[in-house]
Amino acid sequence: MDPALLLLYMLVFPGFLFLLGYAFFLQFVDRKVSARMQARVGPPLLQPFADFVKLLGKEVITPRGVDGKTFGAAPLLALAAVMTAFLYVPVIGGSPLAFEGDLILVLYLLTLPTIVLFLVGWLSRNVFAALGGVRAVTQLFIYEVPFYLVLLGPALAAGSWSVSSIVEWEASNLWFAALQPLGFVIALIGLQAKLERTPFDIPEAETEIVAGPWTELTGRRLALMRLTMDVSLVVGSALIAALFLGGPLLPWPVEPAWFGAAIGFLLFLAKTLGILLVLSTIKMAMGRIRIDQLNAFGWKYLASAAMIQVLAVLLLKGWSIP
Amino acid sequence: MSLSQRLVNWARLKSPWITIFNSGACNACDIEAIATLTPRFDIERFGILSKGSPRHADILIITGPVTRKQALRLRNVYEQMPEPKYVIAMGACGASGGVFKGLYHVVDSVDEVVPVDLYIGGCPPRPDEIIDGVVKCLRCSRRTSPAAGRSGGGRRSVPPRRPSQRRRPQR
Amino acid sequence: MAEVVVPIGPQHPALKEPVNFKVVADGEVIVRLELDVSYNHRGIEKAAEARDFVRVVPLLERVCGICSHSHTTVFVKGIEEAMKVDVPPRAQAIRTIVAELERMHSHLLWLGVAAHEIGFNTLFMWTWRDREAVQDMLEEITGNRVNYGINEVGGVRRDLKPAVINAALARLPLLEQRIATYADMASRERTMLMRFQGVGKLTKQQALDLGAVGPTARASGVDYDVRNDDPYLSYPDVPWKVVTDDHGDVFGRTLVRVGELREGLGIVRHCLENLPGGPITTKAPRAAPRAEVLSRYEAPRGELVHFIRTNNTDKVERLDIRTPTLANWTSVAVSLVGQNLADIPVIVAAIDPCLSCTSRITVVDREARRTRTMDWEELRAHGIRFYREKEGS
Amino acid sequence: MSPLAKGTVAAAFDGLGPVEQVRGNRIRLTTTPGQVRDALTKALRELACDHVIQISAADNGKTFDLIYHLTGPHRTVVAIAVELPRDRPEISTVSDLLPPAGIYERQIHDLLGIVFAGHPGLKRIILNEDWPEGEYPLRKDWKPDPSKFYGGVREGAQ
Repeated sequence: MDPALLLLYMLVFPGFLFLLGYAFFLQFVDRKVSARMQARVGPPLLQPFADFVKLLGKEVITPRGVDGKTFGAAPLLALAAVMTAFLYVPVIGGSPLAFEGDLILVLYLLTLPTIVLFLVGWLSRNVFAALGGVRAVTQLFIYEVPFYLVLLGPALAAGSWSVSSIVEWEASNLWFAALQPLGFVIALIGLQAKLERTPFDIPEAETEIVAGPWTELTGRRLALMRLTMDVSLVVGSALIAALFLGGPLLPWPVEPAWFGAAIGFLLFLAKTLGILLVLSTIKMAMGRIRIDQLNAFGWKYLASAAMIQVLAVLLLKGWSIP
Repeated sequence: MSLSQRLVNWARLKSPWITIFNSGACNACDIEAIATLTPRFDIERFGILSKGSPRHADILIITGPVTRKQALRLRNVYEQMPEPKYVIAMGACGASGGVFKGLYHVVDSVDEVVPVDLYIGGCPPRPDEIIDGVVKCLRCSRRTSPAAGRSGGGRRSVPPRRPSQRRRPQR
Repeated sequence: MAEVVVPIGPQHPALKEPVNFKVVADGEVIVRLELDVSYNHRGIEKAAEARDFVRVVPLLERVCGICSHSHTTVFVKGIEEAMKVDVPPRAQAIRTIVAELERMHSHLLWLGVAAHEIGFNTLFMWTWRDREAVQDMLEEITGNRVNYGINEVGGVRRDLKPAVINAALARLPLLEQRIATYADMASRERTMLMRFQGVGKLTKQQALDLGAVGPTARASGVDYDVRNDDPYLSYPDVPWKVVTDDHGDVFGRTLVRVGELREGLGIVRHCLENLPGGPITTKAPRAAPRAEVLSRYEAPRGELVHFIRTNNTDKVERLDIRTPTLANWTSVAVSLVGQNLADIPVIVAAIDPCLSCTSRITVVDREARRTRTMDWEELRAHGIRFYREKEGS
Repeated sequence: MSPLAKGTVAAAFDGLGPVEQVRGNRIRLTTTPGQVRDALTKALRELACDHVIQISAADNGKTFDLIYHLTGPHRTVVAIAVELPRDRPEISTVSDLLPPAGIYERQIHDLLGIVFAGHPGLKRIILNEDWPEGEYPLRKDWKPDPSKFYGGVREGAQ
């Protein structure tokens, strides 16, 4: 791929511009669907964009005794990490930057926002923020292990660590959602926990510790942090769509290449929206559980189910190699 | 006004975030303010979100007369909010202490403690009156909103009853 | 994590109103708690002494926005008892209808807020949407959604026209069906059960010792209900029963409140259907004779008491208001020690504190039976032992 | 449990003071400040009163009236009335007999100035921090003195 096209790929289409637009759109869909489930009307289409621009226009307050530079840099770090993760996720056919092992890179980059949230919470010298930060990291340990184990499944079955080649493997035979249903369910739960959405929004528990690590963020820092959460929603659902629902590739090749890519892109949109609908329904159907209950639930059920899933994949893989 | 200025004004009108502060009210105004979030009145269709932390909010809705004990806390919450911020005093109590005027533990009206931008009458005002108040507060903010990010000192559209020179909040 | 002093309030999203907790938490476990209320103290009792009976009713209407009818009814009932005025049955029935409607809207409000405390916003939105039906009924009957202003000394200020009665009766079936779904949801939804069961437990003996009132006490098996013990208005001739439960925790209080919702609906339907005829008010004399009355009332949150002393003038010599939430604070503070930090909003919300009523107080790091201050070490032991007992049981 | 009769209450409170039946289920005992504690212990033990409705306090110009209202499964309200001298309003606390009384006594102390001897934590609770000491708003002879600062935002510190 010549550098000009690659630059276009990275910056415009399935790159950052599209990612930002799609992140705002997914936030809108999420809020609209949630509102409709609560018999409410819900926000207008451009609401996330308006929130973002308004927050950019707000005054930035750094509490006394807080190191302004780190406090300002943290959201930028989180946003950069999550946006680069998107480049390795296939949007229209395999991603040109794919290399063996980009699945691990994407997973690592997706974990950074939680660490940054903890840092912001700890830095902002506010009791609520510190407590929120500690809860964020505690929650990280609980759901991270099953989430990674379960995403190993497709890599093991497809025999490669690159998301794009996993998608190619799926194109030729069954999707992993059918092959590893347990893995698919745990991946969804893990994503819901990673994005700190309602059953797992313990760090940002609005009614207990004001806004958790977000309490002291104002102005453009808050804007960037909210954008990070939206972008990680896009990247997370795109990753699960790729690994479990076959991503943007069609099983049978379509003759004109661009037409195939267009249909693939539509498939990608449909799958990510489908995953988002599932996540919104979960968000609306449950209340927030306590951190110790999450601990019990996480280690007893999630981790063991994930291990069973990986064992099953290994056993099946062992027999199938002739 | 430049394109960026128009864009920021548009964004400010489209997503005003509120936080409700109960400064000693009989909480009739509070349950009516919370009723605006619920399906029948639903302020999220105007992009209005109710935020917990004053740091995230643009509009501070104060319900009730300011009791002496709550005055300092109210001042504190007001100082924490980032510019450009607006204050709405709700109900008859916010305007003049209402039925509690003159009681020994009540500071008569809100604007002795914080400069107020808009008063919503009624005891308690109906949820649709509250929404109308917030929308009017936005309209008056459009005429005088400062350039993006610059926090203006004396740019209040409605001068408070007692012309107090409002110092910028110390960072 | 070392001890952390977590100031919750007075400005805090969990609390509809300003109460200030200084909670000392060891990690997530609450070890000590200092509670400072009275941010809403406005000095109403002093003002009541300066207003005659006509002007004091609007003031008492605004002691608390959610239970405004309770305060005016209990006051007016007391003054009528002092003046030995008997109120026509139609006025009593109208007062009962508005009282039960207020109880219904207050309990629906509480169910929504409790669900919001644990982040279950869907139930919050649904309950508040159905509460609008009750608000519409109240608006048609009294003319206002909150602070109804229907009471005056000697009777009621607005009559019920047949159109209003039919409109109200038409709304009850849908409301009944919605309440049934909430009862079912409150007792079966997984996360609500996880967050409500076993939280803020009060045994029957503890509830009695700590003077808990209303649904908080009835959820621990105490069957005190002023409508039953000290009958007033037209409760004696309406078929209803006291709702009690023996879970003793937040889950039990939810069931009691939902049960009271059903009972309230039954009372409203009964009163609307056979509303006695006749006048709605009688001519009350201007001044009340020298008398001392303890007027009790079952407000949505518990037993509300007005101690009224009159002295041959048209003003009250002394009005002492003891609100239900004031009585519940002791039981909350004791049941909070040893709980999780995350449970504070749930437990506090469980007594449905109406801080505008309670412009009073208290500290507590006291043990159940005897109130003595504990020094620091004792408290830590108490907190941990309390917690271990909870784990053990 | 059947409501209490005047006779049983008089028998329980013999020697503490006159007992009168005010209304259907209201019985009132007038006693001296010294005997309040054992009147309460008798009410708790013999008359099975386990719930304190209210401790009402009133300033009738000359003296302070303190009335303990109790009830129990018998649904009768037993009231124990006490008068305190105006110059030295002092009475022993009952918060160890009735835990919720700790709350009511602190409120009465803050608003009326009645001192409850032996109360574990009689600190300021209702009025705000910078309310002047020794000023009790609910007393009949209390007038707000414009020269003093009663709390809220100081004029200068706008």
